[in-house]
Parts: sequence; structure tokens; C-alpha cells
Amino acid sequence: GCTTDPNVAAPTEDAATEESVEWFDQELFDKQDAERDVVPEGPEGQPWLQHINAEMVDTSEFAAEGAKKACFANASISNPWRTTGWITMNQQLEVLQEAGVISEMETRDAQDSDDTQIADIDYFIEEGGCDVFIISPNSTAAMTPAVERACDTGKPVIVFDRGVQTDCPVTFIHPIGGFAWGIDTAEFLIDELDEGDKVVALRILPGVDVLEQRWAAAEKLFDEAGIEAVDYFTGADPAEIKKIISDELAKGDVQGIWMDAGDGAVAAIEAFEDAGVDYPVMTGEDEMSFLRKWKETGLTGLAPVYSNFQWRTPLLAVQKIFAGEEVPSEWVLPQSPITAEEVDEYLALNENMPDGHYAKFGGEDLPGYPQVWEDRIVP
Amino acid sequence: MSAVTSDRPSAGARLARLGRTLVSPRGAVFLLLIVLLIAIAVLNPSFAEPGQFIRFIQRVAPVAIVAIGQYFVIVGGEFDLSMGSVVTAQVVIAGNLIGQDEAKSLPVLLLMLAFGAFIGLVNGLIVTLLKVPSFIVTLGMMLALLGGTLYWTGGAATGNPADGFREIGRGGIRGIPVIDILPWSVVVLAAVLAAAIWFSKRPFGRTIIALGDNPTTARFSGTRNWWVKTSTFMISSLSATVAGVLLVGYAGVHPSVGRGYEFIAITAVVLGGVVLGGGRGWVVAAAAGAFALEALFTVLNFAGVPSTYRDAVQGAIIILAVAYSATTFRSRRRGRGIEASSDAPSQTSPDAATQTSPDAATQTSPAPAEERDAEASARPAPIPSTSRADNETKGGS
Amino acid sequence: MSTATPTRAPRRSGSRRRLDSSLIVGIALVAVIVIGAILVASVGRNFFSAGNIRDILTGMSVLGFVAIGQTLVILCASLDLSVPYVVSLSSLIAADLMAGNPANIPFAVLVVLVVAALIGLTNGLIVTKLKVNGFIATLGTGLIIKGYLDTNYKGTSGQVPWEFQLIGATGVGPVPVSTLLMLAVALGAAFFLARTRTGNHMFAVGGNEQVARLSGIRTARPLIVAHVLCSVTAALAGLLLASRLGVGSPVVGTQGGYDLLSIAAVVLGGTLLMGGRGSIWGTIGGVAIFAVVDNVMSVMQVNPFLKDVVRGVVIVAAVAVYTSRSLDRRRPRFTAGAEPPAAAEPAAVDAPKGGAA
Amino acid sequence: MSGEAVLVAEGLEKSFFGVTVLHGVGLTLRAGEVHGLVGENGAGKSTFMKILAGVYERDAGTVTLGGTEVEFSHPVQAARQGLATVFQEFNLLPERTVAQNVFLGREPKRRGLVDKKAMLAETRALLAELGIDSIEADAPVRTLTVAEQQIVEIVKALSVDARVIQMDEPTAALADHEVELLYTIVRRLQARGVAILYVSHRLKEIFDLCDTITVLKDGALVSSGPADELDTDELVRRMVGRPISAYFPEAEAGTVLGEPRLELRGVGNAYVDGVDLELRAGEIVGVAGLQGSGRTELVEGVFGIAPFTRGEMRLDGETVRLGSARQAVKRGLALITEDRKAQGLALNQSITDNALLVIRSVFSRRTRDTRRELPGVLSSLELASRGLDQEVQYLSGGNQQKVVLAKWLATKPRVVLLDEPTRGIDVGAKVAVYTLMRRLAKEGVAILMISSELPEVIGMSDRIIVMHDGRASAELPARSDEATILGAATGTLRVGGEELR
Ligand SMILES: Nc1ncnc2c1ncn2[C@@H]1O[C@H](COP(=O)(O)OP(=O)(O)OP(=O)(O)O)[C@@H](O)[C@H]1O
Ligand SMILES: Nc1ncnc2c1ncn2[C@@H]1O[C@H](COP(=O)(O)OP(=O)(O)OP(=O)(O)O)[C@@H](O)[C@H]1O
Ligand SMILES: [Mg+2]
Ligand SMILES: [Mg+2]
Repeated sequence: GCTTDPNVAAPTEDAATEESVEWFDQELFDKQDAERDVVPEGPEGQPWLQHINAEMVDTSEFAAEGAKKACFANASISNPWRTTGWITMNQQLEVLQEAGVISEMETRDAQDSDDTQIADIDYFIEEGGCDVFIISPNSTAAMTPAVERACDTGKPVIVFDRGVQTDCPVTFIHPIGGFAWGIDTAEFLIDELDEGDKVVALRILPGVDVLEQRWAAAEKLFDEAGIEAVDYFTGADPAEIKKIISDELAKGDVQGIWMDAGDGAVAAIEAFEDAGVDYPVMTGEDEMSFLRKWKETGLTGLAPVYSNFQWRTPLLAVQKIFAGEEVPSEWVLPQSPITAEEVDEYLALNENMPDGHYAKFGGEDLPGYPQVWEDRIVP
Repeated sequence: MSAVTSDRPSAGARLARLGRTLVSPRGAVFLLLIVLLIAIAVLNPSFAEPGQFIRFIQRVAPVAIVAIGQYFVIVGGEFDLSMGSVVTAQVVIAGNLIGQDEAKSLPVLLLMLAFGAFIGLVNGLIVTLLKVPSFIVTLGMMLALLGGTLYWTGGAATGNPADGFREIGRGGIRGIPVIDILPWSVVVLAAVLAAAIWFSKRPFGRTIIALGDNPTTARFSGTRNWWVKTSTFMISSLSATVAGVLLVGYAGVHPSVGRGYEFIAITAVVLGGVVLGGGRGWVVAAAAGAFALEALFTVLNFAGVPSTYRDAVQGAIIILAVAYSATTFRSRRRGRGIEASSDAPSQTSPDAATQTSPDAATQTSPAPAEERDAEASARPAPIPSTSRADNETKGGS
Repeated sequence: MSTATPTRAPRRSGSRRRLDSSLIVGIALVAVIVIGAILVASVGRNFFSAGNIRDILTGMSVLGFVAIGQTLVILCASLDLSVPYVVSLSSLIAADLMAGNPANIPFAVLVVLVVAALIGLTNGLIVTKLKVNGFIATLGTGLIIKGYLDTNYKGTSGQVPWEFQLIGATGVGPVPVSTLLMLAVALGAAFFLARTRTGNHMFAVGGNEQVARLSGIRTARPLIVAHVLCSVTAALAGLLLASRLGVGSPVVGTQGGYDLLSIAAVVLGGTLLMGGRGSIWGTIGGVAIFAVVDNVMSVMQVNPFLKDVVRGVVIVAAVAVYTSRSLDRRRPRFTAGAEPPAAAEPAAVDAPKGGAA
Repeated sequence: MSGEAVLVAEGLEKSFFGVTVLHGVGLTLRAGEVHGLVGENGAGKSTFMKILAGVYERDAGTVTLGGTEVEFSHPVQAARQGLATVFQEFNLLPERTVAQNVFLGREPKRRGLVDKKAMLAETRALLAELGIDSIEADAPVRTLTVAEQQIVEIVKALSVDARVIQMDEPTAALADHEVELLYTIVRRLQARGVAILYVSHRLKEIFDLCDTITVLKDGALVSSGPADELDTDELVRRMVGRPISAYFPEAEAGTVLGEPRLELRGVGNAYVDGVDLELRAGEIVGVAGLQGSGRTELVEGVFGIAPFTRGEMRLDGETVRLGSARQAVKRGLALITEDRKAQGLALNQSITDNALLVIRSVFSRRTRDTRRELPGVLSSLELASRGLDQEVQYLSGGNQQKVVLAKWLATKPRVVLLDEPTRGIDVGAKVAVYTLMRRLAKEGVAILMISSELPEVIGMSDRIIVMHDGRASAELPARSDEATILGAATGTLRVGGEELR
């Protein structure tokens, strides 16, 4: 007979219709702006366990003995940031497996496809025998119904990185966010540049909320500060980036470079070298390639961070949840840029790491450090 | 066809001939390129300065080289969709194996060339010996090679290779008068283009085109089809390797370097008037197609077209350009067919859909209606190696 | 002597036919399932459990829709590379027009189908009238749609009402409704190919345009219809995705890689890339092979990068199996060492003089 | 014996590119009559039929069908009005079934849908009506033999319920017993009152079947009258109309038979079996046989395209195994294929490129020299072109053939295999080819020539091999007569000739 999936519930409100046309959201902007200055709570020196303005929820209902099975629906590992995090996560898993907290973690990788990830979550619900769901959504709105279905199983659900439009998960783990990134970077550039200067914004691709929010904030601030900003989508292809910058330099002077992710920052800098003009003021990311080039060229820069160590947190949250400890319902992790003063420190710390490694990966205390990250052993 | 008559004064006639070449399908790409370059120069006069222009050539070099490689595959009647992945793989190999040790540059370069040749060999042998359509073979290779590369590197770049190696794609001969710097890329492109022109005039190069035109004839004429075709795949993979060497210098190591190059290259080649399905085309025009495509991107950029619109404009221009040459080809051939006879037979009604053209009746046999077939074969070849595959296998070897 | 007409002919042609494409695909599919089931069992899972079957079938639905249309286009010796963008566009139009209100569903679906049909019509006209190779024509229209999407949509948009979401989430036992719909469309397409003139003529146009023309077929028509139907099935895939996602997404088509994967599935299903031969059911078999391979790799937790390697190898290897057995069209007269055919009866040679009977 | 006139053609004229191929030809077809149309190769028989069928537009003349004047613009239109044609070439889709091919373009409909059942049933009925039980209506055409395909072509023509059926060399691809079957078909149609226009080069068939015979020569009507007023000799005289000796040049003075160049001892592969042959330097050996008898396969075997799997092959006394055309070319062999466009030329390439194709791919070091000699070679062949960079697709058939010859002459071959070297080329070009053959023979080249034109085989050969059903059924001396050759070719004559007459 017909088996309507009981988990598909009628939406309570259908407000979300026009939500995506503009990415700027004043409320969120203000919230993240404020969060940047909050001193996070939590253990010193372990930023992956710290949280900002947390509202703790009780998890005693989940308290249970024994090793549990975790099911992880990953969006993808298709960029260096995600692979780095994925490596860290697996090392964290090793620790928790040894500690008898997690028996195994079954992972399905959706390879950047919403449709696949929905199927992955459904598979976990039916076949996974999961004690806890960890979900790194591929996109926000599209994954909401599937996450709700996972919640309906009564098992704890942990969402990290990108959010979903429901608060059914026990905790949603993420760094402060895109607006904070946008504010950090834009403020830096505005400080360093003069009114009327030109900033070229190199963005990866349209339509990804995490990235869009970065630009939405930065664009607004540039606008207010009278900085001329033009933006391009590069697909993270350094060759494309180099072409864009050379064309821009052919058109006129460029004083600043803003990036929504670190990939290709080196190519952008090299474009200035090749054209024989002064280095721009620049924001990249905490990817090693950028830090190294930054150091080497001595340009004026800032490396905003989208905290890679957040990949550890979901597993640690599993530990807390099954121990019945409180966790933040929205677990906002600290996210602070690497400044010129800190570069040397991070360069030294990650000396032998590959270029695609992220300086604030936060796995120094995990087994396998540093070898596993240096060799990029992807399970 | 415009009314250019031959009894004009000779200078006028020569001009007319140039004009005709430019509007002919063979020359259309050059016309397009000239128009686009002028547009760029108008939008941004500094572009026309030699120094800027040479930079433009430097930037186009990798794409043009890939297009040159793709040209040989396409003119030989096949497709190579794996070129982008080969570029990516080579870029990553260079980054990972050379590292900061400049001394490794040469050995690794040789290794890269060997690897490129090997990929081409595998593609070619599967196409020729197992008779799998090249579209599928190279699609599989594209997936497998990219996946393998990412697996090997753990999804990220280890680091850029030594600066000495990158110099090939990035640096140049400095202190040249007018242009200031002559990038090595430009030199490499010139060398590759010269080699390609030379090669396509060589017996082997001519054989590739004949093979693309009619593989059965080629085989019956003693051509080692498997080897000639395989060699085109090796050429394309090797050219992707050279492009990779330039790109790792120009851009650095990243898994997305080279992505989409196969489609850009095919588009460039088709813009250059090369017929998909093989047997027709000029390598210089294919390279010009790459320049036209890059110039188009640049125009869109200088014209301030929002970046999101660019794909749309690109799509429209590609269709129009190809439609232009497809339709002029037809009318030109029709013209020739009638020209050939002093007293053309009254054609059957032009409505080809309902009418049988005389050639239709004779196409399967070598019946006497040879001349009429000109029009029949003017129909664009459907897809790669269609009808031909039948001929190819008919002999039953 | 008419009695001498060989009686072995029917037997021979019968056995030849039995080996043909759809069946080979079926055998390949069964083989993949068997190997898959063993592998899945080796990690302590049940391949045939309801959840797993549902996972496989869900994986088939969307690609299935696209591949059905692609089959028609390839049968006509063309290609459609614009499908991913049609998929995305359809999901967006659907979600935007529905705007969470179930009353809008019929209208939205109608608009989606009409828009898709117009895109397909454009493709078909460019291919037939402007004589642009299908590869380039659809690459171009795909880029145009992509430009439109990137310009007008920033991320997901719209809201699909709950009623419409049910299509993607409901099942009959382990079989999702979406799969049933896909199979229904496949049935429709197979029926179309077998039972309509235009469908029949697609084989002719793709097989030999000259013969088709000589037989009085208007050759442009089947090609245009194929392109229209291909865009329409891509739109159905977009509608299904909208239903599953609950929103429209400008990237959902490209995420699925439906252009190249659908072509690969079609060829995997035994359809000739050069047109003229193939079947919808073969394509469904090809899609199923992909779905099973993907499912098994997911259950086995294969490294995502290696998944692509496996996919690439499977595509080439499977197609190699088909092509290597359908090469020699000429029938051998003598098998090595066989008895030579008996010389014809030495009939009386009459002087070349005779009259009408 | 014949009924009313169903089709009357009068004064049909047609010219192609200024060359008139039909000069006011007319004939009358009566119901229930089999009307033979005979003439030499290129006499205009096919053109005449194609004009009736609406494939070509006529330049002048009238055609009345069933009393009304008609002018068709498409064969489908003609078929609808009851005039069906079985063309000389197959127009079938190999991947589709018999029924689908028979009804292609006019599939029966029921309630808007193709009525498959009716299609199958009607095809089966048509097949049964013709007494054919070997063809299944739902078998893909690809699985049929050439003969069966020919029958499908006929069935396709029958399915429109035609009053007039034209058949252009329907038996060309048929073996003896299959011809018998065609006889039956024709006679049944005749009994139904259908008028049949029948073209064949096999005179026996003409006399067996036809009531009336019309002879064409060089596009003009020679005679048209009852069959029983003619005998073979008279018919041939009317067809040829000139002494054959003037047509075929004599061997050049000084031609000597040399050592054996090519020897075959019981060679065979999947298509031919047990063929013995000796070919000497300076010798021209003709190979005769019906279509499908394996002549092409024999030379393809020699040339390494479909390598022999049995027996022994020697070149200049040395045993060789050739596995590819390339090896053959290197050994001094040349093959002028029967299908010029599919196997001999790259149509989009220039004359030069085609002529240099073999040299470039096999003897690339000789390219430069050959290119220099090329204009001379081509002009000695009297190639007419607008320049050596003209694409060969724009050349006439005869000139295309000259390009193919030039391509092979450039390799300076020692053994030349000619497969239907004069197919579809005009008289002038033919004579040029014959003269060339003689010249080559004088130079010591060994020549094996396949031809379906018996006069050609007879006129040119020093010896004649006749193939039948994949085997060499006879080896006949020069100047053997047509009847003997045909007897061997149709299998009614065994090797040694004991059963002749
Ligand atoms: N489409 C055409 N274009 C140019 N010439 C043609 C065409 N069709 C036929 N011819 C010429 O018309 C003449 C008559 O050809 P046709 O095919 O009618 O001969 P046929 O009597 O059928 O010969 P065969 O016995 O070889 O079939 C030949 O000289 C041929 O070269
Ligand atoms: N045993 C067979 N069964 C079916 N078809 C065959 C067979 N042998 C040959 N054929 C086909 O018959 C046709 C003619 O065969 P082949 O080339 O051997 O004959 P041929 O004597 O050279 O005749 P021609 O050159 O006049 O056509 C070809 O299309 C070939 O594929
Ligand atoms: Mg004829
Ligand atoms: Mg033959």
C-alpha cells in the first residue's frame, strides 16, 4: 500500500519565499558584528570547544552508556578547506573511538549534490542503525526537510558549517559567520585604503550562502566608506584570477584585493608582480599558500579565518550529548583573523604543511600530528 | 555570396579575395578575432600597446595550445574530453614532484611528458582497438584522471613548484625594446604553433586529415589507422601537458586549474571552422579560435558586462559563429556545384525535406551521380565518427 | 528452386537478435547487482533491504528522466548538453511559481513544461535550420541559460508546497513514487518510439538520413521533437528535484552532472552515440547500473575521489563490452574448417532462349 | 497476351551537367506484362527508371499512368499513385526490422498510433503471398543476407499495392536458387495484372521472364518489341552495336609474361575458400562472378584487409602472410577498390592529398619526389580538373577514378588488384583505364582485374577466373565466351567445364 513518509511534515510557516533574493540581513549582520568582540567561553587554548553567547540546552535525555555509532552526511570534500577539516575530523574520531565514546562513524559523501545528500540522510535514517546524525549540509534550504526527518527519529542530530532552516537539531555548530568575515576584511581594507580607492573582489561562485554573506557585508561597508569595489566569480581557478587582475590592472590602478576564500590568493598577488606594480592591500584566508606568499612579499594583509577546527566540534558534541552534558543550541565558535603580527607564529607552527593546509586547523593535539596533515591522508 | 566579379582591377580583386576569405567559413574566425580585438582596443586603448598585447598573448597561450592539440583529435574524427583533467593532473604533478627543488625540474618535466603521452596512448588504444566512441573513452578518462589526481594529493595542492620551473609560464625575456618583456609562454606558443603547422603539412599530418575524412580509405591505403589516431590523442595529451607547464607557471598549483579546458578547446576549434567529425580544418584557424574566445571574454570584461551575463553572451556568439560558417558552407558548395556544369540541370524543388535530391538515390553505391553528392555531404556531420564507423568496420578485420 | 531457401535463416536471425542490446544491458545490470550484493554483504549490510533499494531507486529517478530524453536526442544522432541548466531552471520556475501554495501547482508545472519545450524547440531549430552541430548548439543554449540563472538567482529560491513535496518523499513499499513516475515516462517514451510515426522516424533520421528522406520523411521534424522532449524530460527531472529539495536551486542541475552522465548512461544502455539504434529500456538499465555502482560505493564508504575513478572505468569498460561484440556486420560464409556449402544443383543450362510463362 | 497500357512514356530526355544521357526514350507498359529494359552499362536504364519514379526531374517528355499524365517529384508520391520502384541500391535501415523498413515513412495508423500488429501482419502476408518463409517480419534487416535484403526491397515496393513495379537489377545480388524465387514472385505479380519493368544484365533472366524487351544504347532507344522476336545474339548486337575489339586495346607490343608474381594455394578466410591462382608479371587475369560471389573478398584477402586464415600465398615466390593493407602496400601491392567513395577517396581532400595518400602514410620519405612527379602522372591519365587543389568530391566519377589510379601508380606497384575499375565511368575514361592496364602489363606489373562486365573481362584478360559462392569455380582461357563464364558464375558449370551445354 501507499506509505507516505510520515516524516514529511507540512511546513508550519511558508515565509521563506523571497528570502534569498538579497543576501544582506541587517539583524544577522549586527549579531555577528557583536559576536566578533565577545570573549568566548570554554576551555582555554581549545577554541573548538569554546562558544560565544551560547544558550545551553539540556541533553540528559540522550545520556547513555557505551560506544555509539555516528552517521555523518557530508556535503563533500571537494575543496582544500573541506579536506583539511575532514582529515582533522577523522583524527578526532580516532581519539573518541579509543575513549569508547564512538564505535564507528559511517560517512556518506554527497559530492556537492543536494539530491544525493538528501538520499544519504534518508538512507541513514532507514538503514544506518545510527545513534547520532552529524550533518554538514550542502545547502541550507534544500536540506531542511531531510534534517527534519533525521530529527524525527528521536536520535540527536548535529549540524555544522552551513545551517538549516529548522532548530530541531540538538546543536548547530559554526564559526561566527560570513558577515563577521565580511566585516573583518572590509574594515581592514577600509582602514588601509583611502576613499575612492579600488578594491577587486575575487569570489569563488555565486549562490553559496556562507560565501555570499561575506560579500554582502563587505560590499555594504565598502559602499559606505566610498571604496570602489568590483566583484568577479573565479571558480577558484588561479588562471582565471590572474586574467581578471591583469585586465583590471590594464584598466587602471587597483589598491586592494578582497577574497571570499583563500584559494588563488597567490595568483592574485603574482598578477601584481607580473604587471610590475605595487602590491595591493589584501585579504586572503588562513590557507598556507597565502600566509607564505604574504610573508614572502611583505604586503599589507589580513588572513580572515573560517575556523577549520569546527570539524572537530561535532564529534566532541557527540561525546557531550551522550554524557548528558549541556551543549549550546547554537554553538558559535570563535573566528578571529590572522593578523600581520601573528603570521610568523602560524607559519612556524605549520612549517611542513602543504599549501592547501589551513593554519587554524586546530589539530595539533590529535594523534598523527603533524604527519597525517602533511601527507594529507584522506580516508 | 556577394557580387564580386573577376573583371575588377587587380588591387580591388586582391582586396575582394581577402574580403571573401574573411567572410568564408575558413576565414570567419579571423574576421571575428579582428573585430573583437578592435572592440577591446576601443574599450581600453591601453590594450593596443604592445606591452599589454603581448601579455594578452601570454594569457591565451595555454588555451591556444590546448586548442591546437584538440584540433588534431577533432580533425582526425574524434573528441578529447580528457584534456582538462590532463592539465590538472600535470599541474599537480609538477607541484608535488618538483617542490622547491629546482634540480628536479628537468626529470619531472620529462616524466610529465611521458605521462601525457601515456594518457594519450591509453585513450587512443581504447578508441582504436576496443572501438569505444572517443566521447565515452575520454569522458571516462576525464573522471578517472581527476579523481585519481585528487586522491593522490588529498584534494589540495602541496605547493607551487620551484620558481625556476614556473618561470616558463610566468617569466620571459626582459628588456626587449617595444614590448619590454617577451614572455616564454609566447615563445612556447609560437614554437608549438610553428611545429603544428609544420607537422600538419608533413605526410603524417596530412594522413590525419585524410583519416578523419574517410578512415576506410585511409586503411585501404595502407595507413595504420590505430596508430595515426592514437597519435592524435597523444598529441592532444602532450599539448595539454605543455599547457599544464605554462599554467603551473602562470597560475600556480590548484586542482581547479584546467577545469573546463576541454570544452573551451572544442569550442575554440569549432569556432576556427574545424568540422566536428573530422576531415576538414586548419590548425591556425583553431588557434585563432582560441584567441577569439579569449578576446571575447576580455571584451565582455572591458565592456563591463556583469560577470554572470558572460556565459550567456558567449553561448550566443558560439552558436551564431558556427551557424554562420555552417550556412555559408552550404551556400558556397551549392554555388560550386552549379558552377561545375555549364548547363545545370534544373534542380528539383529546393524543399529538401520533401524532395529527394538525386544524390539520395545513389548514395550507397558508386553510381555515376558523383557531382551531385557534393551537396549531400555538405550536411554537417551529425556527431563524431558517425556514418564513418560503419565504413571502418565494413572490411571486417 | 524456392524450396532451397534456407530454413536456417530464421533460426540464425533469431539467435542474433536475442543477443541484442537491451538484453546485454540487462545481463550487465544483473552482474553489477550480484557483485554489488556480495560487496555490500561483505560489510555486513543487506543490499536488498528496503532502505537500500529505495536509495538505489531514488538515485535512478532524476538521472532516469534526463537520460530518457537524452536517448531520444542521441537516437537522432544529436546531443543535448543543455540539460543541467534546464533542470535547474525548471526547479526554480516551479518553486517560485508555487510559492508554497498548493493551488499554484498545476499552473507552475504547466509553465515549467512550456518553458522547457520552448528551449527544446530552440535547440531543435538551431540544429536543423541553422545546421549547427548538436554538441555546439546545446553547449551554447546551456551557457545562455546558465547566464540567466547566475544573473537572476542568488542561491535557492521559492518554496514548494508540502503537497508537491510528497511526490519526492512518498513510496509504494520500497519503491519511491518518483521512480514510478520515471518508469511511467520511460514507458511513455518507449511507447512513443514504437507506436508513433515520429518516434519511428527518429530511428530512420539517426540511422541514415538519406534513406529517411528517400522514404518521404520530413527529417527535421523527428529531430526537433526529440530535442523538445529531451528538454521536457529534463524539466520533469527539475520538478522532481524541486519536490525533493522543497526549493528551487540554480545549481542543482550542474551538481548532478546530468549532461555527461546522461550521455554516458544512454551509451551504457546500448544506444549508438551515432544514432539509429537504441532503446529506452537499455537506457534505464544504464541508469540503474550507475545507481547500483554509486550505491555500493557509498555503502562501502569509498573515498569520494576514488568514486570518480571507478565511475570512469565502469563507463569505458561497459561500453567496450558492447562495442566489441557488434563490430563485424558482414556475415562469414566459411567458418574455419567447416564444410563448404554444397554447390548449387547443376540445373540444366538451357540455351538462353525462353519466353514468358 | 498483354492487357491495356498502364504506363506510357514518350520522348523522355535527360542531361546531367550538359551531357545528355537520355535522348527521347519512350516505351509502353501493359498490365500483366514483364517488360525487359536492357542496355550496356551507362546506357541510361537507371536514369529512365528514376525519372519515372520521380527521383530525377525530366528535361522533356511525357509520362501517362493509367491514362492521366503524371510528373512525380518524389518516389513516395509515385508509389502512392501505384508506381513502385526497387532501386539498384539498397535503401534499408539495417537496425530496423523488416516490417519497419517495408512501411518506413508510411506506417499504418490506428487511432493515431502506428499499428505494429497490422504492420507485421501485412508484411507477413506480403511475404507469404510471395511464398517466402525464410524472412521473419520482425527480424532486423541487419541480420538478413544480401538476397533477403533484396527481397525486402521488393516487398517494400509491393506493399503499396502498385500497378506498376520497376525493378533495377533485382537479381544482381542473388544466387541462383534465390533468382528462382524472384521468378516466382514476378510471375505471381504478373498474374495479378501488375506491369513490371525489369532491368537486368543477365540475358537469361530477360528471356526467361520478359514478354517485351526494350533496348537502350547510349541513352537512345534501339528497339522495343516482343521478346520472342529476339534471340541472344541479336539482343547483344542491338545492345552493343559495335565490334568489341575497338573498345579494348590490344596488348602492347613487347609485353612478356614473366615469373609468377602472386600465387595463391588453397587460400581462404571467412568469405572465400580454397582459391588457387597464379598471376605472372605482365599478365592480366580477369575475375568474373556474380555480385556476392566473393571476388571483392578475394582481393581483400590478398591485400591483407581480411587476411587469409588458410592456404598459402606467395609473392615473387616467397611465402607471405599479410595482416594489413600496410604490409601489402609495402610488398608492392595496390588495390583499386570497387567502392570509390567509401574506400578509395577522401572526398573533402584535394586531388593532391588523395593522390599522395598512400605515399604519405607508407613511403613518407618519397613524398617530395612523388609530389614533383604528380602533375605528369595526372596529365598522362588525362585528368580534367580545375587545379590540383580542387577537392575530389567535385570531380566527375571518371576523373575521381583517375585520382585513385594515380594514388596507386605513385607507389610503383608490382601487383595491381583492380576491383571494378570501370564501374560508373564513361566510355572515354574506360578506354583510358584499359590503355593504362596494358601499359602497366608491358612494364611487367601483374594485374588482377575484377569486373561484372563480361565484355570487359573477355576483352582484357589473358586468363579468366570465375568465382562462385566464395570459390573459384573455373579457370578459363582468354576470349572465353559469355555463356561459359556465366555458366561458371551461376554454378551451373563446374571447374573443367564438363557440364557445359
Ligand atoms: N546524377 C547523375 N549525374 C551525372 N551523371 C549521371 C547521373 N546519373 C547518371 N548519370 C550518367 O547517365 C548515364 C546513364 O546512367 P544510368 O545509371 O542510367 O545507367 P544504367 O543503364 O543504369 O547503367 P548500369 O547498368 O551500370 O546500372 C551514365 O553515363 C551516367 O554517368
Ligand atoms: N555469405 C554472405 N552472406 C551474406 N552476404 C554476403 C556474403 N558474402 C558476401 N556478402 C555480401 O555480398 C556483397 C558482395 O560480396 P562480394 O564483395 O564478396 O562480392 P563480389 O563478387 O565482389 O561482388 P560485387 O563486387 O559485384 O558486389 C557484399 O556486400 C558482402 O558483404
Ligand atoms: Mg543502373
Ligand atoms: Mg566486389
